[in-house]
Amino acid sequence: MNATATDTHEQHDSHAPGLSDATAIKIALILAAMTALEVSTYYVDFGAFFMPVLMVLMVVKFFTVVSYFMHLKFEHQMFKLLFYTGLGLALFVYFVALATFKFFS
Amino acid sequence: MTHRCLVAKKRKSWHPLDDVAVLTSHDTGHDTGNGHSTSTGLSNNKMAMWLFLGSECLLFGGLISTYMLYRGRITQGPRPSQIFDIPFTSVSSFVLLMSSLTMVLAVTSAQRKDNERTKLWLTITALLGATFVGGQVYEFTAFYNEGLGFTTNLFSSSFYTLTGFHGVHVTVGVIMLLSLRGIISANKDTGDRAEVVELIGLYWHFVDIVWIIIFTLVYLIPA
Amino acid sequence: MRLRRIGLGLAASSAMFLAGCARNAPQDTWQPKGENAQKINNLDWMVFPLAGIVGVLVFALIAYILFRFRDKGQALPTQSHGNPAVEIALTIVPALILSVVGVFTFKGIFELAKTDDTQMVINVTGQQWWWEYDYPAQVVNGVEITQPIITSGQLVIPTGTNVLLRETSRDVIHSYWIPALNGKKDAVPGRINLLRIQADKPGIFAGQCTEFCGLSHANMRMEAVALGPEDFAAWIANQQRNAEAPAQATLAQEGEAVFLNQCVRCHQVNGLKKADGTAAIAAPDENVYSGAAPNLTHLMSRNTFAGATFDLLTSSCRKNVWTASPEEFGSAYLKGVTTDCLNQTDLRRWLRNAPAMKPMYADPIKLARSDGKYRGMPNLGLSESDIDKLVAYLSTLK
Amino acid sequence: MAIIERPAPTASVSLRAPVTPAQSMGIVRRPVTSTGWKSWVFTVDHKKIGIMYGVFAMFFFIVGGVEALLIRLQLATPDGKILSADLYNQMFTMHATTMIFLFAMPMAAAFANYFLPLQLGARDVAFPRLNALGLWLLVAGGLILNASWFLGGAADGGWFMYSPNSGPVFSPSNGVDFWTLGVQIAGFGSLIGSINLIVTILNMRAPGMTLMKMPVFCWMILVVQFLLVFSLPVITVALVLLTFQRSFGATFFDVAQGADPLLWQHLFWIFGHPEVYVLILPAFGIISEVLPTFSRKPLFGYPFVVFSGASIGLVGFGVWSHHMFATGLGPISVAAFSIATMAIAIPTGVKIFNWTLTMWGGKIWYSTAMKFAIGLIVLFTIGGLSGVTHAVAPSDTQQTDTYYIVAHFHYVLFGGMVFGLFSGFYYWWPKVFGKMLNEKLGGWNFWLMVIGMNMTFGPMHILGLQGQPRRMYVWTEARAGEGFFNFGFWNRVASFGSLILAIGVLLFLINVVHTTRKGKPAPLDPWDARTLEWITTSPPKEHNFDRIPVVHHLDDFFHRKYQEDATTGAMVQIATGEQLVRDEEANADAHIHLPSPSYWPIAIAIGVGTLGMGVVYGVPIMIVGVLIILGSSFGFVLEPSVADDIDYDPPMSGGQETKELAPLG
Ligand code: HEA
Ligand code: HEA
Ligand code: HEC
Ligand code: CUA
Ligand SMILES: [Cu+2]
Repeated sequence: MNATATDTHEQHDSHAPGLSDATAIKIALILAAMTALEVSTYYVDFGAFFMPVLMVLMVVKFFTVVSYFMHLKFEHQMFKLLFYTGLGLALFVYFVALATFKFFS
Repeated sequence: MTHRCLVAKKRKSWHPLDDVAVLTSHDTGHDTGNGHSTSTGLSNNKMAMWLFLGSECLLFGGLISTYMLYRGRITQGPRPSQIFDIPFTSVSSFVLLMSSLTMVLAVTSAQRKDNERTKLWLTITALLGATFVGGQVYEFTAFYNEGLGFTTNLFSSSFYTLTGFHGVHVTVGVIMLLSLRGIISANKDTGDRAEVVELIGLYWHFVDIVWIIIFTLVYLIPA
Repeated sequence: MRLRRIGLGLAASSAMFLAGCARNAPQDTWQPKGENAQKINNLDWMVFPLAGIVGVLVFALIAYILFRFRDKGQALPTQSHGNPAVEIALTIVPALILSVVGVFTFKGIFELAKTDDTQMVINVTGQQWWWEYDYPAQVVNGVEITQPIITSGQLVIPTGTNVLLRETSRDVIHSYWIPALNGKKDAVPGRINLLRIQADKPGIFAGQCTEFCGLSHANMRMEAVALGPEDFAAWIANQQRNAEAPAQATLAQEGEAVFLNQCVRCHQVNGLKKADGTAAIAAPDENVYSGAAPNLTHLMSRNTFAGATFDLLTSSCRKNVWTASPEEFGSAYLKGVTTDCLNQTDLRRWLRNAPAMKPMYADPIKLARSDGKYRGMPNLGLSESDIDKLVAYLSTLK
Repeated sequence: MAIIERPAPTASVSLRAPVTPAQSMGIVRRPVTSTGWKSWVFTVDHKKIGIMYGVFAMFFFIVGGVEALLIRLQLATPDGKILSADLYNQMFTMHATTMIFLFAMPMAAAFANYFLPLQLGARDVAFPRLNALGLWLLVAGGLILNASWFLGGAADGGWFMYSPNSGPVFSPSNGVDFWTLGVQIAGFGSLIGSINLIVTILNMRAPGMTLMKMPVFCWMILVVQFLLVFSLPVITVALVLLTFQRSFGATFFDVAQGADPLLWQHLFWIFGHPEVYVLILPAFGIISEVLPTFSRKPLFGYPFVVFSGASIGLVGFGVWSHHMFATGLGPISVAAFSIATMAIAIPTGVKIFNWTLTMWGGKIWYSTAMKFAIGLIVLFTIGGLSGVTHAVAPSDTQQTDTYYIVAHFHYVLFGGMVFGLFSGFYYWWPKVFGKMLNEKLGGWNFWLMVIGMNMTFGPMHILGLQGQPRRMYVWTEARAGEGFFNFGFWNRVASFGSLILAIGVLLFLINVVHTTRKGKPAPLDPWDARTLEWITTSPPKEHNFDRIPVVHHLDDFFHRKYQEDATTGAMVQIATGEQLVRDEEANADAHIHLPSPSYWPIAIAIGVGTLGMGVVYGVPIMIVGVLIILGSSFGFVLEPSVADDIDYDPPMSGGQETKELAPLG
């Protein structure tokens, strides 16, 4: 077989710096704290901050899990592209669709 | 180099998801490459999983949007604020969140080729997931007894469909985790298993992030 | 040779197109008869020619290339890979054309959505497979509607007036469309959609339900009738009357009895009294899934029935109305259906077996999923003598 | 088939291939035969799967075509009596469903499956067994869809199945249930297939083939698969809601409960509009291969064609509400979607112009494939331009749901997509079957289709603008207009045209039969082609390439045959296709592993089909379905991709008695 075969020297999967167990636990604690804060809105009246706080927490939790637990932050561009295209399209089409139902007004 | 190599090669008896057909002729090509001989250098399986998850975003997006559109349309039956048990659901949410942590620990153990630890964490993850599903079953029963059937109104139909779809995803995840654990026990050699654990982990975390959204949009923000 | 063939084809097809469009089809979209339809047509007159020109240019270029660069045994061409300047030009030119179209489209959309200078409101409700019109009490051009008018099939409006239709549906989605007056607007259950129409001159304009709505979608038509001010006032006055009881000891009076027995379950006739002297109130919601059946009080004032699908007028009488000049149209229409003009054949067929004439799910066995309620009018198994009587009675409903 | 162990390079090779299965997995043996029906049903070979997709699609093209002919027969006269209202409604619903889900998408899948690995220089797709699973799910879906004809009537709600008309009250037969399940299951198949093909394209390219050296066909398939991956879940949601309403009493489209029927429309068209590009882009890809080949020039503006394809895909996700201009969205939404829709004409125009300019300065060979490709450019442009007139929202309120729309989409679908696919048939037939389709019959085929298509769908523009709505089982003299050129005339022309069209299609089938019976073997490179699929035998060997090609250029095959003369700058032939293929054979790779056939894909599909039927016929059947799925999924996952030695009888490792396969070289 000729020399250009890609597999002569094995390049390793982009197992970029894996998450150490300690970091994982730290992140989990942060997530737990955020969840506690979320739940506290049920007991404490946050007034006008209620919605923004919940939304921000939700988004931060979401991306924390995606970036660290799912490791996407350290993955190849391609994987980010695949996933975030889906996520972006979902946000776009459903926001627009809900907007036509006057959902946001 | 012909038959000999077949005989000589110790075949692994378990090649999950291993369908890769691009085996060129090199000796190294025997390793049904998890990404070692692809054009991008990335694993086929992992790429497929990320694509699938991208696709799932649109699935859950649609269900969530349906719920958001219909959440206030309650013609009969109890209102969500009357039946939701936020402390209870908070605990289940917490359980699911922590199962993500144990899943991460399973993946790191697998990457260290530590079979025993991997099995342990997989089992714990599955148990946490099963607890979550159990909680959901309990919750559904309670709601049903309070008069909120699947067909009661638009809110109930879309609520049960959204959370039910999520529940089915968790259940499938639990089945996969337990099967994976069984397979690891049955088959001593570690091989490329780390990637399979990682793939199931990705799926599992995805189910978790969907719940992060559902928990906020469905439970914490009152209809 | 190929060039000629394509040129010929183009010429032939545009000739055919023009010839085809010249005919006088009642639902022609290129013959606007009111302000709104005119606005749409103005846009058509911009975008169709533009599209045509683009098409002709592209095809001419292709034809030229096909002829010029056919294989004549020339050497293999140089393997050129393109030309960015050309590419960019060919991106920008269509973009420019489309921005022009876009600007006018934008303007058109908002103009056609205007409702603030509305002069009259009519509620339009679709159901399988006919339209109901409900004129709420209001003053229109100085004429007062005191008692709401409920009619079906033919929509009557005054000329030169901005009429706002408030559309909805009682079952599935339908779409209201009178091409001469405006484009379509869907009648969506649970929503009220607004459509503005205005007719310049008196006349009758055909239309059709254009959202697929089940079995008899093809038989769900409608007509809009525009009347001058006096004629419209006359029409209003007539519609606000109750039906008069037929004269004693006539066939019509016997028909009234049959009607009370059979038809009033579904059909309202305002002013109709039961034998005991109380008002007969129809209960269509108990019998029909959509919950409505046409109000027949002034059946003979309209000249079609059953979703404007069948004529109440014989064909010669019908022609008189449809071909009347704008000046004569009002009086021709207001004559209604006189006895000698009544299309007995179709009306009798309808009474004999309505679902045979117009497919409807009127078979109770198939209606398990609609709580046994009919969709459309059922076959009532009337005897011929009952039908005679009913026709006599219906003819009195002017 | 499993493992091809070939002795090191010798000119004439005879392959040793195991034939009789023994046992495997403790339960069942791998179906390792390479002949007979089992070699098809359990195959994981992308080429066989591609051919099966093609046969399936062609069958349903005829089914859908006969449905169309019945429609035209009914509409040939006023108050047609051939079909009842009920049957007519089923007919157009199933015509569209069949044409789109059972013909167009599978036929594109056929081309994609067969040619992607070949054009990429790969031995198979990334996940061969998932590939088979996709096919069998499609078959299950197709069977369920069409079973409805015999089980109480087919779906009758139109192909976009608007609620609430598709709900249990207004469509009480089981037709719609079969429809939702059939489309759903076929959709799963497509989703799996699309993930597989994306990974294949991104990961399985031959060494040296960067994305920008990839054939445009592969690019367009890539875009299409992305469209599928991201749009299928949306219709899944819609179908789930409808199924839950019809089968389990959910309230999603129950207006009395406050439901909004427009929810369905949004979900459907968020899928539905990308879907129309799913239908057209493979055809665009095909002619982007055919036009350069027969113009003897590279594609003009390759990067522009590629990026315009990608941007069509992206913008395609933002225009869905142009199908809803009359639903009362409100002027702001209407305006936004109107403008966005117009924007799509720009990248599409880029494609049209680049194809046209590809021919400029060329040396055009009017083969049948080329004729169909040119036909596509012209006919699609007509359809695209009428699309732009729909994009003008106020004008569309006059056009929507009339025959003018029917004209638009048949020009893009038939004139565009079908012509593209036919171009592909003629172009690649010799590759797949080793025989040339008859060019003379091809010419007739082409011209009859051109004439028939224009006669059928051309008059529909006029009919629509004169106000004939679509989906009417009868039209009437009363609304037909006066004079000679009224509805009656144009409807007759259209119906007559559809017969010509049918004869045109029939000629293709005759051509196929004729070729199969009498056709002579095709030369290896009959068209002097440009891409890698031609650097192997016709039909290709099971392992596609004796040696994995290494790519240096776009149109690598062409550049291996021709070189620019340093002094004159003219292209000079330095090798023929035959020589190149022989050269590859001589330098064949030493040993090649291909995944072995498997029972599990079809077993899973049977389980899914059973589950689907269970939704209509009751929970016990559903449970059986779930059990089959679970069991066969375990089988699927636990099975090694390459059969165990003991699957072969006598065992491979023993080696001595394996039967000889006919030489593939
Ligand atoms: C292959 C499938 C396909 C394709 C490619 C398209 C392409 C387009 N379609 Fe079409 N469409 C359908 C299939 C398709 N459509 C179907 C099936 C329906 C009906 C569904 C149903 O109701 O059942 C439909 C319906 C449909 C509607 C809804 C009509 C209605 O129901 O009221 C609209 C409205 O905007 C529309 C627009 C367009 C546009 C703008 C394009 C554009 O992409 C076209 C772009 C192409 C060109 C414009 C030509 C080439 C360009 C140039 C030569 C450049 C220069 C041009 C200009 C400057 C204008 N289409
Ligand atoms: C890929 C898509 C596709 C294709 C290829 C076609 C092909 C054809 N279509 Fe279709 N059509 C649609 C997609 C398609 N259509 C869609 C989406 C709708 C909308 C449905 C809805 O409203 O819900 C529609 C609706 C539609 C209507 C409107 C129905 C209505 O609104 O009431 C009509 C009417 O003429 C029609 C006609 C035809 C014809 C004559 C063909 C011809 O091109 C078919 C040609 C093929 C053949 C003829 C097969 C060849 C046959 C043989 C080789 C066997 C020989 C047999 C005999 C001679 C009997 N189609
Ligand atoms: C179960 C309900 C029901 C009964 C009973 C019934 N009808 Fe009807 N009728 C309908 C419905 C629904 C329609 C509208 C059908 C359509 O056009 O699709 C209709 C339409 C009509 C029309 C056409 C009205 C118009 O303006 O278009 C006439 C006339 C008519 N019915 C007469 C009768 C007579 C006379 C009887 C009694 C002998 C009768 N109907 C009994 C339900 C009923
Ligand atoms: Cu009502 Cu169509
Ligand atoms: Cu579209």
